[in-house]
Amino acid sequence: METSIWRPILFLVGIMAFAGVNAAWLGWCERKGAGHIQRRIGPKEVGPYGLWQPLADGIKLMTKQLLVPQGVDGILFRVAPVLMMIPAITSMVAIPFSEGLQARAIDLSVLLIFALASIGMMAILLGGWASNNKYSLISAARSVSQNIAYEIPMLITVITIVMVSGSMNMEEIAKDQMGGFWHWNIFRVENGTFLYMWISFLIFFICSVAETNRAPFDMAEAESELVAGHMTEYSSMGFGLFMMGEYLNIVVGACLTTVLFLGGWDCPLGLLPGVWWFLLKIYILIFSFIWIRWTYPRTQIYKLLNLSWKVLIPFSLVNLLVTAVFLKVF
Amino acid sequence: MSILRETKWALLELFPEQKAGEADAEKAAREKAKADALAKIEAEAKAKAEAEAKAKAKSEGKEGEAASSDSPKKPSKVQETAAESASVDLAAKVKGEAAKQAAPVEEIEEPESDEPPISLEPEGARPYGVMVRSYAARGYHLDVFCAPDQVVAAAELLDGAGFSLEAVTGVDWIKEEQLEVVYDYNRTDGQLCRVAVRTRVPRSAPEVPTVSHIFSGANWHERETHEFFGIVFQGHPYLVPLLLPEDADFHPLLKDFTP
Amino acid sequence: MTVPIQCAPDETFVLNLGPQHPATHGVLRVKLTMDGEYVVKAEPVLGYIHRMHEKMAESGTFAQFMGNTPRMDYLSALSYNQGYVMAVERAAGIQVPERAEYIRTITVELNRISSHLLWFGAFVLDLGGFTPLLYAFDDREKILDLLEHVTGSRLTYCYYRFGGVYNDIDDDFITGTRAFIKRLRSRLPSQYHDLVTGNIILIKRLKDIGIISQEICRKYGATGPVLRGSGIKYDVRRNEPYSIYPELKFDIPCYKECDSMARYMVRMDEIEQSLRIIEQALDKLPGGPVQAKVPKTLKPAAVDCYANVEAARGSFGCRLVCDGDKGPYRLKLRSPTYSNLSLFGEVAEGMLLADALAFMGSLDLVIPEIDR
Amino acid sequence: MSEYWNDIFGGAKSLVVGLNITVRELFKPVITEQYPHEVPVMKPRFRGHIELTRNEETGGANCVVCGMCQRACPSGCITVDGVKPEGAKKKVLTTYTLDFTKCSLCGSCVESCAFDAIQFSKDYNLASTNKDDYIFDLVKRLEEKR
Repeated sequence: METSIWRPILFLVGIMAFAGVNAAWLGWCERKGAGHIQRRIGPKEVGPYGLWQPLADGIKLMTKQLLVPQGVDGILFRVAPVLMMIPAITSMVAIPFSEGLQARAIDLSVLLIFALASIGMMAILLGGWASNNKYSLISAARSVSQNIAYEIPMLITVITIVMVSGSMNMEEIAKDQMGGFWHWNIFRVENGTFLYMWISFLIFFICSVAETNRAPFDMAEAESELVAGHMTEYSSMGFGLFMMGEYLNIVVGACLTTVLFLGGWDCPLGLLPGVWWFLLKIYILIFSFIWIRWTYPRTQIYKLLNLSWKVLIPFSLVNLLVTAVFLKVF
Repeated sequence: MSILRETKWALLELFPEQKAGEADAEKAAREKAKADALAKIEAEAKAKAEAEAKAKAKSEGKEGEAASSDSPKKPSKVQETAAESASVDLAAKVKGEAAKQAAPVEEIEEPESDEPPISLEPEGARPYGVMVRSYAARGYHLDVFCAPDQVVAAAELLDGAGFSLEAVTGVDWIKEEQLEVVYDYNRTDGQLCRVAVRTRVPRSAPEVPTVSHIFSGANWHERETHEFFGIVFQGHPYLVPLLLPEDADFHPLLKDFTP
Repeated sequence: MTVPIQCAPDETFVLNLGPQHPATHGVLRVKLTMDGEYVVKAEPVLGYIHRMHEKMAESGTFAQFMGNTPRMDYLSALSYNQGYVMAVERAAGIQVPERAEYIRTITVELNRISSHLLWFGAFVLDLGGFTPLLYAFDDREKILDLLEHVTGSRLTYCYYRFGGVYNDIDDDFITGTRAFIKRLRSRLPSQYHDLVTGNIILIKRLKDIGIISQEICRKYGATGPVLRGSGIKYDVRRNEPYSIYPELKFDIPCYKECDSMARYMVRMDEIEQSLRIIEQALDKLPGGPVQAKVPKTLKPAAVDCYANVEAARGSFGCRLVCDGDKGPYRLKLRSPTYSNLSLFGEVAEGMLLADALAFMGSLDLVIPEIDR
Repeated sequence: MSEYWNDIFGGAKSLVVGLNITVRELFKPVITEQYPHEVPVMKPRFRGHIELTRNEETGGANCVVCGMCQRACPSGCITVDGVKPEGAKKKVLTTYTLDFTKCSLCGSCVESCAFDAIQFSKDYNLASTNKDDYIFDLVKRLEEKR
């Protein structure tokens, strides 16, 4: 199987389909979720429950003209939206959806995903800078400082997990948590230790909200301050790619959280094959992303950096230290 | 001393002539009132105790009536007609007497009622000066009419007294070939005293000194008045149209402006 | 080819916020000179929706201008109705029946609540929270229904008349209003205070942001919640009593912090106070006519008078100059946000862009009212 | 330092409270009115554009062409005209045009009318791409309604 040509092709198709469906219909989910939280219906006209709304939107976006304003950096302006999508899709190669259901088993898959995630940030930077728009420029500067600030605590918590699991392979980390939810990293109670791991989970979750530029940390987009931030000058599918990239980043973030903390495809009840449990977990996480977005107001960039440098980083460092001590002592 | 009185006398600084006149009149009134009061006390001393009590009760009732006519809450028809007619003087007198009667003898030294009486409408053109207006009929207490160059002094005075500038506006009196600039002052510290300062400039040369260095809020109000009436506020830091387009060269609120 | 963004020698750049910008609530334009994300200089540019209402007033009769008053501040239209009507009544010496005064008070306070609710939603929207806006609209919708029932319109009410109101309220309105008071009282603690007021993100964004000192308030003539948020307990309804307010018990909310949070709290408390006012007015509602006998064409004597009311955004003043004709000789409309916005430039200096916008939202701007 | 911990714990609590409120709203029924599918009923006092009141006896308009509404209108959007037939006491209405593009629905016309000849209609679906659609011939409308 490992050598068969079909495996990469199947996975390629599978991942593309998964990414495409998610990128399109998460928008629908978000609008529906937001609608019901706000006591309205949300999309309802196109198809049953408005289910074909993403198609209508897609057709609309694709048939519109991609405006390239005067004075923009033409190449970077066109490259940026693509750069937003590619790393998000590529990251999925390393994600184990279930045992063996991983496009490519890579030993350092955690590292790979984080490396790719940083490229996504570059897309916002390039898009913002290339747009030659002041709002976009501010947005680009914000997103860089935000991403740098939040990658640090995120990586530190990941180091904790890597220390606990003893591997940087996502599949290994997931396998390490098999056998009931008390084995999951978030509630890990092996030998009566690691009771504080939910703190790591919270830190990681907050960071992934910030990394994906979601409200309340959507400093880069900040529609009431920066109009649309880095996307201000984009129209048509340029804008569409940014939006889809954002949703794919959420999916990747949710997958990562699931594998690192929620036991991957481990099924607490065992009713369904593991992959369904995995999907259930990531969609619950994605729902909480949506839920959070439609509950809170936006933070302010300096408050956001304060949160990272003054709260999350100290906490994650202490967390790392305590974990190291526990590992050494017990 | 009530805020109204205090402000009136502060503003009278600008008009020495009126101030001297008012001071004399007040002095005369005070002396007359004093004499009246003394005569009354003598008369009262003669009267019997029961009769005195009766008279006192009656005068107190009168006082209540007089006081209520000054309250701004319920404008009554009677009061409005009284507001700017000679009967006001009578009311004030009645009130003053009532106050004296109710007050102990020691306080006769300060006989005047706290609120200054409402000024009479002058015959013919209005001279520069301060007028006390009926709040119920006009919505403001003091009406100051001054020369254009006194506007700044008035603003400084009122600024020192803790007033805030509510609005600046103009009125085009085209028949008299004059433009009027009105400054509305108000207090926000709980004491009710509204002052309208107005000045008139000829339509041909509408120039008024700015008060924007005293009240920062006047900056926009003066810009607005400038663009609507063409009144030039000398010394204004940035006198360009605010609401009209930047290149507007017309003044829409002038009576001879037709769009 | 890349054209770099134009930079001044001191590395500041000009950011044109508006006239179309999500946070300016209409067509306000603010010329910001920015140093990075810091505002160096802020200059509001007005007039994009200027309609010269004052000239329109001069060209018609007194009654003909009635329809213009709600178009200035479309969110608290009845306050503007009332200000203008009071000025004309003062000039013409018209006595308003007591029932009409009560109806005016009830409707104007309902309108004030609806204005504050919309501000609440829009302000939280400025801060990036979308959901509270729709919860506020849910309640606001009830008020609009009630007012539509009485006045016939939903936004630009033209309900008051010289010497009374257009038509009487009925039992449906009274029961509906009572039900609404109950409903809003039950929703205020959860949907508003728990969800938004207590939220740490909101508190962090508003505390100590946009501090307006009392001196600045006085110099710029700020009124309304802006003034009360700066610790000055000034409310026209209390300090310059008109209508039936002296007979009603209500508090003037006042916060000493001078920041955006204080202004936020003042408005939220005002909603509760307005509910109290409406409740009392409904209890005391007397019978009788709702319209005094007023001649069809008013011809007041030549007089220059001023009337002031507390609109939702501050003190709305109406200077009416009559020359004995059928219409105003001159009508000056002193809108509260005009003065409130004029202090924006001074206070916003040195703020971060996001804070400046939060501060602007806390001023509660309605652009048609500023531009008139 | 205590402020720091307060911010973290108090803040976290406020965030949870917020989430709790929104999730409860999520399961409540929707409150919006699906406009084109559900058509709202206008309140009796709704102020739409004006229309002529029909006289129950004659079936025609109540209007006597006194022109009060025309004079009361602040925007000059009403044009009334009538003829006086030979021997008749009253004028008969021939044209009553409302230029709705200028109308601000202030209701001055209805108020000024002493003959109960005009009233507010309940129409609110007035969207059109053609400006001429807003010049209403009210006499014609009255006839059509019959």
